[in-house]
Amino acid sequence: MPIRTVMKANEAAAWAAKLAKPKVIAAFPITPSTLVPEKISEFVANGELDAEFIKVESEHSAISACVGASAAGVRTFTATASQGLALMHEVLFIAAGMRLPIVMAIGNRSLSAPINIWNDWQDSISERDTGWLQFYAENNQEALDLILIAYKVAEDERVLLPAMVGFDAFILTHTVEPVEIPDQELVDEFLGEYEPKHAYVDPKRPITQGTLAFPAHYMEARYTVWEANENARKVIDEAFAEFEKKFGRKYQKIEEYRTDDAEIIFVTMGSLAGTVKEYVDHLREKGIKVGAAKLTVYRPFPIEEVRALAKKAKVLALLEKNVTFSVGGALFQDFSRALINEKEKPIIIDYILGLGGRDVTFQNLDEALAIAQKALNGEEFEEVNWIGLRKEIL
Amino acid sequence: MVVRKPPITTREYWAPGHAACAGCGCATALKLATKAFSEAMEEKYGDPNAFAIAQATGCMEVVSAVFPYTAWKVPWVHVAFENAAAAASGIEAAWKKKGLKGKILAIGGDGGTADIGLQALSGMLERRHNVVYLMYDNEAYMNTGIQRSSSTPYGAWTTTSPPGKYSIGEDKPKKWVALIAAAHQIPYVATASIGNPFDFVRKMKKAAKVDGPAFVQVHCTCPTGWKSPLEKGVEIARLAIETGVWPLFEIENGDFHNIKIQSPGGGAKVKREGGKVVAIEFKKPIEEYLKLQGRFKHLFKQPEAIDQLREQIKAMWKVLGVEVTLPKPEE
Amino acid sequence: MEIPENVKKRLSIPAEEHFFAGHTACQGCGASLGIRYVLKAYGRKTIFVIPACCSTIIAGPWPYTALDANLFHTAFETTGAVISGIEAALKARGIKVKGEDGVMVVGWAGDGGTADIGLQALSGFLERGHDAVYIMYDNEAYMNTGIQRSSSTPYGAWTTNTPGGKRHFLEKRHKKKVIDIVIAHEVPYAATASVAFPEDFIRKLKKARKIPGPSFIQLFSPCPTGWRSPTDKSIEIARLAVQTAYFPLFEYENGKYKINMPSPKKEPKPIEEFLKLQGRFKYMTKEDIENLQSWVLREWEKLKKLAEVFG
Amino acid sequence: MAESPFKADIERVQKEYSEKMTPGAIAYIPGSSVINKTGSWRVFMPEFYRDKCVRCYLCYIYCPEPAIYLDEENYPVFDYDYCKGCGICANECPTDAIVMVRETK
Repeated sequence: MPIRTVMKANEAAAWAAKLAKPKVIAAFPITPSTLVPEKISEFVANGELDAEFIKVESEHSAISACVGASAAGVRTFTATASQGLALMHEVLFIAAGMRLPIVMAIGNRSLSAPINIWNDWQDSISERDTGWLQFYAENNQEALDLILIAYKVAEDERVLLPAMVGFDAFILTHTVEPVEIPDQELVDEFLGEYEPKHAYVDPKRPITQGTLAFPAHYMEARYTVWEANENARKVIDEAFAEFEKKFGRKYQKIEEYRTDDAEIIFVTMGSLAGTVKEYVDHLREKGIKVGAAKLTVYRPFPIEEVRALAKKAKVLALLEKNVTFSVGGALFQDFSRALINEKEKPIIIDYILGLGGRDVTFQNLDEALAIAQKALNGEEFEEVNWIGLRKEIL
Repeated sequence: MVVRKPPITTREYWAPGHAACAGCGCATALKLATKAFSEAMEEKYGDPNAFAIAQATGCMEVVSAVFPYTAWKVPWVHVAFENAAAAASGIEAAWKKKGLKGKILAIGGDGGTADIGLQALSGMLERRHNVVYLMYDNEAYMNTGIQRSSSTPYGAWTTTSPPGKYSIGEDKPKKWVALIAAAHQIPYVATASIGNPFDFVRKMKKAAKVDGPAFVQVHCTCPTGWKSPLEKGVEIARLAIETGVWPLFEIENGDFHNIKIQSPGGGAKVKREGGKVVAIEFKKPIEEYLKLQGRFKHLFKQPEAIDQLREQIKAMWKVLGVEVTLPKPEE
Repeated sequence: MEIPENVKKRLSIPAEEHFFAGHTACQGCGASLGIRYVLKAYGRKTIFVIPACCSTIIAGPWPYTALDANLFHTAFETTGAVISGIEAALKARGIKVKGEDGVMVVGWAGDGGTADIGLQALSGFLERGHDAVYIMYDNEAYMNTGIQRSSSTPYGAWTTNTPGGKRHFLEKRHKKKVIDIVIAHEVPYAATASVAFPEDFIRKLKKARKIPGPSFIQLFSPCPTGWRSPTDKSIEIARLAVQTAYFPLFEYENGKYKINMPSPKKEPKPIEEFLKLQGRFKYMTKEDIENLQSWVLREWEKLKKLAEVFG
Repeated sequence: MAESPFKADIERVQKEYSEKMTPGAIAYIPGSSVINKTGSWRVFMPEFYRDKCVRCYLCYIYCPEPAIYLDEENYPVFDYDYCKGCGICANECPTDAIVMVRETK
C-alpha cells in the first residue's frame, strides 16, 4: 500500500531514488539540494538502499563518476543545483553524447554573481542545449513522481538520454508538503531492472566508449542525440500514461488550467504554476477571461502541445525565472520557434520575474496582466518586461 | 644456446594501427602497462582480462579510439580531460555492486594528471578506490601541440615557454605528482620509465595487486615534443635515469622517511646505510641527457641555466632523502 | 579604533582590530577568530579572497562587510587561481606584494574549498610560485551546506552524510593531510596552526609574509555547530587537538621540518580527551577510538621521524 | 613464419565492420585499429638478421605499435603492415641484428 506522509521535495527526491534502486550514487554538497544526498546517506547507512555512495570532491567529479558508473552499465543518481550544475556543464554534454541514462535532481537556484542561494531556473535552463531531458515539478509529489518517470524515459531504448528533474529552491526543496510514497513493488514493475544493451564495462565483451569522431562521423553522432530527443516525445507520453495507470496520478507535457475560453493564458513552470492558478481563479471571479498553463516537460520542448495551446489564446503571457541576455527569457525563444510559421498565432509577451528568490505576488501578476491587456486592446507594449524590479534602488 | 622465455606475456591489449607518432614512448608504456596488468590479474584472480581502463583526453586517447575503430582489446572508457580518476571511481563502484572481480586502470598524461585532473586524482586516492592511476609523463601538453604543463622540467622549450631575450624557457621546477600522490598515504606509489621496462613492469604488477589505490608515474619520450630522434626514445629515457634527472623510487603508505630508491645504473655509485640509499654519485652528466633533445638546445648557450637545473635536481633528491653529486661534463 | 598604548604593550598579539563585530558567525566559531588573527597580523593592507563558504556569510551580505580590509568573494573552487591573478595584477601595476611592507594577498578557504573542490587551484598556485599566502581554515567538514563530510573529516566522525545508522556508516577514512600534499610541491613555507595558539599562529603568519613565494597555513578551527560541541569549549578542544598530537603544530621551511607543539619528547594525551567534548564522535565504538588513536600515533611518529631525517 | 597475433582481429574487422553510427559512438570490435595499415608512414625499415639475434626480446618489448611479434622459436617477426619505421628496435638491439635501411617502394 502506498504511504501518505509529509516531506520536503529534497526528501521526496531521495525517496524516488531509493525506490528506483540505483546501484551507484555520487554527489557533492550544495545548497539547496544537499538534503538529497544526506537522506540517501541515511538510507544507505541503515541498509534500506543497497548502493555505493561515492562522496566525491566536487560536482565535476560527481557527474564524472556517474558517467563512469553508467558507462559500466548500472543505474545511477545524483543531485545538485546552481554553481554545482554549472561546474558539471562540460560533462553534461558528454553524458548525453555517450547516451547514458543518468537521472539528476536539481534544486533550482540562481547563479552568481552576486552569490545567492534562492530560487530561479537559470541553472538548469542554461543547460538546455546539453541534450538532457528536462522535467520541472510543481510540488513535492511531482518531484518524486517525475524522477521515476525520468528513469523510465531515460532508459528506454528509443531514448537513452540523461534526464534532470528540477524543483524550486526552498519553495519546494525545504518546504514540507503531503507526499504519497508509491509501493516498491509497483515501482519495480514500472521501472524494471536496468539492463544496458549498448554501454557496459565488461571484461568478457570489451568495447570502447568515448571515442574520437572525425568530421566524417561527428554530425551523425550528434544527430542520434537529436533523434533520441525527438523519440522522447512519444516515450514520455507513454510513460505518463503507464504511470497514471499504475499510480493514478496524471501528467501531461503541458498542463492547462481554465484555458477553454481564455483570451490571455499565463504560461509558467515549477512551483510558480500554483500561484498562477490561484491568480487565475481570482481573476475569473472578476469575470476576466484568463487561463494558465504549466510546462512539465521542457526538453524535449513540447512544440505540438505549445501550438495546440496557442490556438486557444489571443495573448500568451510567459512568466519565467530566467534570462537569456539581450533576448528575454528562454521560454520566449522556444515559444517563438514553435509558433513562428503558424498562420494564426497569439501575441507573445515575456515577463522576467522572481530571480534569486524574489517573491512573485498578485501585485506583480496584476502588472503583468495590465501589459497583456494593453496588447489585447491593440495598444503598444513591451515584448520583454522585468516584473517586480525595485527601480528605486537602481 | 639457452633461450629464455619472453619476460612478459605475449598477449596484446593494445593493437597496432593506432595513430601514435612513430617512436612514441607513451605507446610503449601503455603496451607494457596493459601486459603487466593482465599478468597481475591472472596471478591474483586467475583471469588475465579482469580489468578495464578509464582514460583522460590526451595523445594516447585520440590515437587509440577513432570511431568506429579502437586499438583497445580491453573495456575502455574515455570521458574528458580532467576526470579519468573520477570516471574510474564510478566504474569501480559499479563493478563492486555488480560483483565483478578485477581492478580499474586509470590513465592520464601529465597535463591530465598534474594540472587539470589533479583534483579528481586526489579525490580518488583519498576515497581509497581500488584503482591504479598511471600517469604517462611526456612533460608537456603534446596533444594540443607542445605547451608547458606543471610537469615540464626547468629550462625546457615548449610553445608557451619559448626561450628568448627575457626567458630561458620553462622557468619553474617540475612538479612531482608521485610525491603529491604519496602525501595521500596510499598503499603504493612509484616512478618508472620506459628506459627500464623490467622495473616498470614489476611496479605496474605490484600496483595492480595492491588492495586499494596505487599511483605510477612513468617517464616516456615524445620525439615530436622533445625534438629528439625517433630511434633514441628509449635511450633518452634511460639516460634520464642514469644522469639523475629521473629518479626511480617507491613509496608505500606515505612513509616519506622510508623511500625505496632503485639503482640508476650508468656507473653511478650508490651508498647505502642500513639498506637505505642515502647518497648517489652519478657518473654521467645531465648534459648527456639534455643534448639529445632539441627542447634543451638553447641551454647549451647558457651553462648557468644547466647549473640551475642541476641544483633543482639535487633539491628533488634531497626530498627523497638522498644526497647526490652530479658531475659536470669534462672540458 | 582607538587602542590605549598601555593595552597595546601588554598584549602578546597585535592590538589593532580590522575585523569588526556584528558579523554573522555562530557562537564560538573558530573561523571568525582566525580571520581576526590574520587581520591583526597583516593589518589593513590585505586583500582577502574568500570562496563560497561559511566565511562568505560571516563577512556579511551585500551591502555590508565585517572586514576593514579588501575582500573579494569568489566561486567555491577558485581561491588558488584568484589569488594568483590578484598577485600578478598587483605586480603588473608595480605594487609591492609580500615582504615587510607589501600588500598581502590572502586566500582564505575552508577544508572543502581546499582539500576537495579547490585542491587543483591550490596546486597550480603553489607550483607557479606566486607571492601570496593561502590559509585553509580546517573545520573538518562542509559546514556552510550543513555538515557534510569532506576529505578532511576525521575517521569516526558523524556528519549528515556519514550518519552512522544501522550499518555504522560513520566516516571510514582517515583525514586527508593537505599539509603533506602541499609540502610535496616543495614549497618554501608551510605550517599548521591553531586558533588555540594565537601567538604561534601570528608568528607563522609573519614568517609567511617574509618568505618569498607561496606560503600555506593549515589552521585548525573548531565549529561548535558542526562538531556538536559546547560553544565555550572551542579553544579547549583546539588545544586538546594539539596536546593529543591529533593536530600537531609544525613548520616546513626550505626542506626542513620543525615541530612546535606538542613537544616531540612528551607523550601525547590520549585521544579520548579530544573526542569526548564533541558530539560528532559520540557514536564511535571502542574499536573505532582505538583505530583513530593508532592512526594519530602512527602519523605522529612519522612526523617526528621527518623532523629527525629532514631537521 | 608465425602468424600475426592480430590475424583474427583483422578477419573480424573485415567481416563485421560497419560504419553505422551506434548510440554513443561506441566502437564494438576490440583491436579494430588493425584496419589502419600504418606501415605506409615508414621512411626507413628495419632489416632483421636472424643469425645475429640472441633473443633478448628488447625489440619486442620496446616496439610502440606493437609491430613485432614472436615466432615459434621466439625470434622477432616484423609486421611491415604496421611498422612506422621509428628505429627504436634497431637502436636498442645489443647485437646489431636489426638495421634500418631506406624504404625502397
